[in-house]
Amino acid sequence: MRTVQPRPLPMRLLRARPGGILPILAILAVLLVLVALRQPDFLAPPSLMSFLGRSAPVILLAAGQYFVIVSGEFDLSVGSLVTAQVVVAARLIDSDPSRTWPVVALLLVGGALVGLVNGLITTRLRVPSFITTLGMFLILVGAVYLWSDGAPKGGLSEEFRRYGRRAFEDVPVLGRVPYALLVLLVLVALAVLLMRSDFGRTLVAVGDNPRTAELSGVRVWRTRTIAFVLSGLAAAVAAILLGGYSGVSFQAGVGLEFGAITAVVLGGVALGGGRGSVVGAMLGALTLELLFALMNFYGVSGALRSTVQGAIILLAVAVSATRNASRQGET
Amino acid sequence: MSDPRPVPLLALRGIGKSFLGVRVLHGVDLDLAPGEVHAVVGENGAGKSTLMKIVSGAYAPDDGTVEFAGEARVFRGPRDAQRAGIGIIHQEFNLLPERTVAENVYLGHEPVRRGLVDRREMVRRTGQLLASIGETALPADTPVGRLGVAQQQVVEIAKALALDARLLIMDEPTAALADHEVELLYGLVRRLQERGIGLLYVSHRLTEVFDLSDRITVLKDGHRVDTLWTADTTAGELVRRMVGRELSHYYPDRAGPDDLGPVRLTVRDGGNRKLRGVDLELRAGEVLGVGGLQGSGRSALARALFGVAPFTSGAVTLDGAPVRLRSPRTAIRAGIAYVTEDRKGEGILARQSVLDNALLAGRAVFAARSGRTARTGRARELLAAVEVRAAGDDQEIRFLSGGNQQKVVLARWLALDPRILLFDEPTRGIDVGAKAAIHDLVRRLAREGAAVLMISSELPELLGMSDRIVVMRDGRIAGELPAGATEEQVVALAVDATRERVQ
Amino acid sequence: MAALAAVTLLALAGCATDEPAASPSGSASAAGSGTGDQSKFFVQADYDAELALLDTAPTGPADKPWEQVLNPTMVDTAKFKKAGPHKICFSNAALNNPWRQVGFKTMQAEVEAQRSRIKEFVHVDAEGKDQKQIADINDLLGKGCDALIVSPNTTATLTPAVEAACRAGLPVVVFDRGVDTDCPVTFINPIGGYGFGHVGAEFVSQQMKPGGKVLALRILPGVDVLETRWSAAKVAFDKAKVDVVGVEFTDGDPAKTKKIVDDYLQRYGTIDGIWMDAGAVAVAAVEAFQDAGKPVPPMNGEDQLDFLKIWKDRKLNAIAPTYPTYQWRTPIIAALRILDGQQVSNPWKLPQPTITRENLDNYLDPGMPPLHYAMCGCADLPGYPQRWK
Amino acid sequence: MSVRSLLPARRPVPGVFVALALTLAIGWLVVTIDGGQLFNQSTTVSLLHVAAGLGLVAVGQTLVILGGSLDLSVAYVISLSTLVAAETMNGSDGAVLPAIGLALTVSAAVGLLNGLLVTRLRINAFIATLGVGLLLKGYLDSGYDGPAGTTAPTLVQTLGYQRVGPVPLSFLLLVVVTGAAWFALSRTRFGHHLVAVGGDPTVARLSGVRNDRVLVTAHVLCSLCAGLAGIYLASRLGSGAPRVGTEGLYDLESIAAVVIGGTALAGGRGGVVGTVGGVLLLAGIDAIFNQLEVDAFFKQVIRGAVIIAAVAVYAHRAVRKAAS
Repeated sequence: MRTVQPRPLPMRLLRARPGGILPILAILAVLLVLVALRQPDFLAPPSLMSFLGRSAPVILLAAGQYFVIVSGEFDLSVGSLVTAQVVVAARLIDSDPSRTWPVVALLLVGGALVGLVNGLITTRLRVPSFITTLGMFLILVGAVYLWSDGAPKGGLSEEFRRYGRRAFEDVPVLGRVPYALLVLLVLVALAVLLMRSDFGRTLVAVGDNPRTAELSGVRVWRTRTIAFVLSGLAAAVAAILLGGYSGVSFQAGVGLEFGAITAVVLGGVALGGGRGSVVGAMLGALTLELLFALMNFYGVSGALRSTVQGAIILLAVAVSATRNASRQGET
Repeated sequence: MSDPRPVPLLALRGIGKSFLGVRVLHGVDLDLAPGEVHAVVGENGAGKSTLMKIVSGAYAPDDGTVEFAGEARVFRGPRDAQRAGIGIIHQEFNLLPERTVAENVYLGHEPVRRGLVDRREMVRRTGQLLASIGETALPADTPVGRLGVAQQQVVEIAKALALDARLLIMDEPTAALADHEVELLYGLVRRLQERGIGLLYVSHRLTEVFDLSDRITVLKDGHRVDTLWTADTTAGELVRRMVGRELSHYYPDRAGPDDLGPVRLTVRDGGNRKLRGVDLELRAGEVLGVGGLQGSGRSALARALFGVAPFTSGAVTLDGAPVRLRSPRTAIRAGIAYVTEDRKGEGILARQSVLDNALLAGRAVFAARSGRTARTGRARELLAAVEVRAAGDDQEIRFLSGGNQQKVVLARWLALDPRILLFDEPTRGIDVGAKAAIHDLVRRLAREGAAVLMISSELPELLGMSDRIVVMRDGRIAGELPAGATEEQVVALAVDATRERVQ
Repeated sequence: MAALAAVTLLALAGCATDEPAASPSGSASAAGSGTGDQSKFFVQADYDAELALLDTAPTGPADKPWEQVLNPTMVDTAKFKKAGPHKICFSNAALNNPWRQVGFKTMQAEVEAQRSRIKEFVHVDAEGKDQKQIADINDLLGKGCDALIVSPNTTATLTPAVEAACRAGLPVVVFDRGVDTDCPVTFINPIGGYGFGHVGAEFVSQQMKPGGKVLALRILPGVDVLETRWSAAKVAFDKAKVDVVGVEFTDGDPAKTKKIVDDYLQRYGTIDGIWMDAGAVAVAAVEAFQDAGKPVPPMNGEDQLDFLKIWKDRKLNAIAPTYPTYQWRTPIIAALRILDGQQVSNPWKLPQPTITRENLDNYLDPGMPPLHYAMCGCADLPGYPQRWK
Repeated sequence: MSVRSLLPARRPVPGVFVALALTLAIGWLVVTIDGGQLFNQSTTVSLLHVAAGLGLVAVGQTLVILGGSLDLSVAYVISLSTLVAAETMNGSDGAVLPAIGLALTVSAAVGLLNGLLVTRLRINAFIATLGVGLLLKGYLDSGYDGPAGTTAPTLVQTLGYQRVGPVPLSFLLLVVVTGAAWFALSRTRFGHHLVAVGGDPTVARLSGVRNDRVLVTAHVLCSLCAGLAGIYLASRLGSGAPRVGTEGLYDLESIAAVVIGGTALAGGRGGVVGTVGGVLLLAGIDAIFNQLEVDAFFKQVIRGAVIIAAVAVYAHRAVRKAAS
């Protein structure tokens, strides 16, 4: 026993505590080894860069979902939000490059707005976020199909698509650097800074114990609402990158919400809030993407993939849940 | 009422218990006869709750034996004790508000006929149980959530009786009750007694103790001081035995006349659901002690001042200017800090680091005021100043002892330089060393010009720390005492020793 | 521990699949070609019949393929003769993809064109749910319809409901997917999935370099129309001894498609042919090659305009077998003929044109939206082109 | 206080039935003005059929939600059950009973797995049942490429299509299952314990309830209900269908029906009768919009709004109640 003092940073990062990123790093490392065994050239810089670029939207969604989950809520609407955004963008841009930037701005505002509505309904009307965002999911999907008569119209401009699809070519050492990767890196840095900021710590505090937070002057409802807004914004950026990567389609966002939640949980974040890091969540997403690529390399039959995915999620979560429980038993 | 029988229902012999090396019970003996009401009194920290938890099987004693109905028993848990016939009625009820009285009473052992829950039988038996304790007006199929506190307590008692309890432990049963509800409880206790059920009755309210009990065991600092026949003793004598002590604890010097500053805070006729006509004045530099029983409105006062459950009537001024304290946030912005009584439930962020806990309020309310590095540095200084002991400031706070957790909470508030501090039981569940440190800190804050309001159930603490004491009862301020008042005076105000019972 | 489990699982899953690198010799044989077991949807007789139809000349007006019939076998409909105007009811499987949207708009336009003879057109959307469509059909039976058109969501599962409708005594017309019963007056569809799959697969295997690697991209498992397409393609590939290196499901998701193609390019270096069971993600597949800086191999798509456009712009070596949306006009025409007591053919096999490099320009209308289907046969209908935009 | 406690114990009619009555009344009015009929025989039959399928699943879902858990794997259990039943029967009437038994056994096994993951391994129910759902999805996707098996004709004729007046046999089955679930909740120890576990696990444990066992049982019953829904769908469709559960969105819709019916998502409050109200409300909206030929997508928007609004109303009531 001694009085408190800061301990050196490396030690803090490496301590294996519940919600830490060690387990997800271990899983990621194993997957990388498996990739290296099977497909060594995948780890060459250019293809690795492409992989990271194409994974950017999913990683961003996981980060957005993290904000909501760590504050103790759920966001099931992000997948439908991505679809809606991509379809809306195509119809508004209608292949006219000059409309690109206004539409991008509009998407960001729209994403934030959907998050705001989710957040306000959840915090002010006290509807459980599972239900709020499930309702929002149905509304968004219905509305976007309704608005576009069941088939996406218009088209995305090359300007718009560039960010999800193109790269700086002929970069020394790395080969190519996708724009999406740069966007991702900037946003990852922002997310990490945000989580280290006052707001970020307050967000985790709200997820840990909203009563304590409230009695310490935190406006819990406002903090959680902002988390939803961040999730909406992340979905908007993901939609821009995803639309850019693959073009307009109703399938753009299908199932992404479950993917994001899975990634977040895989990254060591506790459902119910208060524990886990945004880096872990994003690594969780990266791990899932790598898993899918790995299954392509190993030729796992398309139909069996969900089984592999399900089994890995259950195992990873079960292991961390029991570890957590045994630690709690110590106190 | 009755002599102790040759075979007592419960016999405790030499019960001892330690927590973390601190001895909280020393060789306590206690006998309880069937049909006897045996009161256990003592100050907070005297060991009453620990003793009751040992009897009800929640704790195992380190030394000594528990004999129940003539047999030595070792209970493996509350369920074990329940099956043996020992029921406990907690201060916080273990009831499901959405379920009916009968469903609650028989939860876990519903009467079945041919494999099915016999609702009619359940309601009938509940009715019988309720009738047997004189509660004929309480329908067994009402959801518990619709009942008043007193009736919920009746349900708790019925729940214990449904398990054929022969011994009932009542821990501060009147804490949450209004006056007329206490009357109902009296009748209830007498009828339980008539049925030959033994009662261990833990209470601070001496009136009740004298009204109900056959014998009284006084505990102090984990020792049994004495066991007295109620009929042979007086309130005065009892209070002397409870509090009679050598001054074992040093308290910091009180404020001198020069230390007192201007009036910081006034409340005129403040009221809400739990408070009525509260008038209060708090000066800079003073420690105002607030005494009273649990449920008397002490905590409600602090929570009203902090905007958690704001005053709905009356007026509050701060430094002479009227203010509306409508949320914790506005209160904090006005320079008020609140150290809550329920540290685990609303004081700490269990899974966050010591540092994050210390920075919580500053980050939330004054994020823009100072730089992050400066704030973190300040928090570290404060954590060191209050002498928090932890493996590091990144350790999760749940791994710290209660005293250290409380120090972190203090550091959180000190970082805001509050002008008014509200302490609700700041030393509850904290070891002696940490206690003294917190006392020193409180006084130092006052000396530096803060106005301090401190709630405490612990009379020596209240008397030792306060420059002035208000005592609350039934949501009102029952009276004010100057520094140097006696424990008897406080207790007399708190229990309303002079009141006439309503019949 | 979780990671360990992941390894085990992957190893297990990996072992369970064909491993072309480990058994290069086996890849040439039909069994080891990577196309897997033949689908249980494959029916040799149907396959033969459809392939024969591909070369059959249709009867009927040449400029109206939706009124043409291949090998007509007329049935008598006198008992359904009724004075108009009529109430026609339509139980639709779903409206949840562009193909069905274009088709349904075409059908609505046809109804409008026949307004004088149709007093009411009732449309119920089953939202892709078998259970709801069964209820919908039952519901429509209580509405005094003069004829019932059904586009079944699933062949097998809708059969009982269609049988019940037949028993109610009104003429039933089924189109697109069939049902396992003869009771409808007629079943309208183009040649079908075998034809579609065969045309694409034959083109790809002829155009690519011998012994090359083909990646088959499918939308979903278990959709009968798509299953027959694949089963025919499989026959063609096995016959041509093509190395099908992968059969992957894309869920119709372009992002997933690009990732799959990307990973296959990584794994095999080159892919020499792409076959797909539907055109929805054709453009995404093309883009994946472009983004990887590889030439786009011979491939097939469908008659969606975005694909036709990229085909022309990038001068792809491609083909587009179609499953024409003009078939949505035919049920209205058939129902009216039946109610007139005219003979109709059962089955009513519509021609199924293929878009090739030669006739590409005839179908590529830059004014229409990218997900429009060129083979809608809708240019003469009221509201063209605005209705389809 | 005492006055209120003297009020007769009455569980309020869940608000959903008021909403249902209003919806049907307004719907009837609008449809009639539109020149259609809402309550003719065939529409009623269709409505009740839709309600029967969703209802069976939702009643099971109610049980787990009451216990404070959740089941996202029901959609796959339904599909699995249709396949097991139809393939075992393979068109033969003699195999009906073994087939039903086998389908239910398989479903119960999935429920057991869910329950054990949630209680023993302490995996959050959301993730646990999502994971189990993925396992089943993989099996269904790789094992089946379309409808398989043939349901025995007798079962098709009875459970699938038989009706008594306007009421299909399947709806009667739902009534029976709902009755059984209601009975289990109110008249068995399991039911009492389940509501207690959902309401406050600590109180339940201190009162001697074996929380884990109760929750596992609830999960098994939930899967059994989903299995039963599968058998009904198999007899309705005439064969096993590997995607009927997911196409029908039975996972999310069943949860929606449960919360619209007034059961708290956090558990401990609600009941199966309200759930059936929720199912009927959803089916009623469906039927009305069908009559009006309203776009399916618009319907989905309305559905989303109804779900949020319903829960907001319940939440508002709870807050008011707590404040009074």
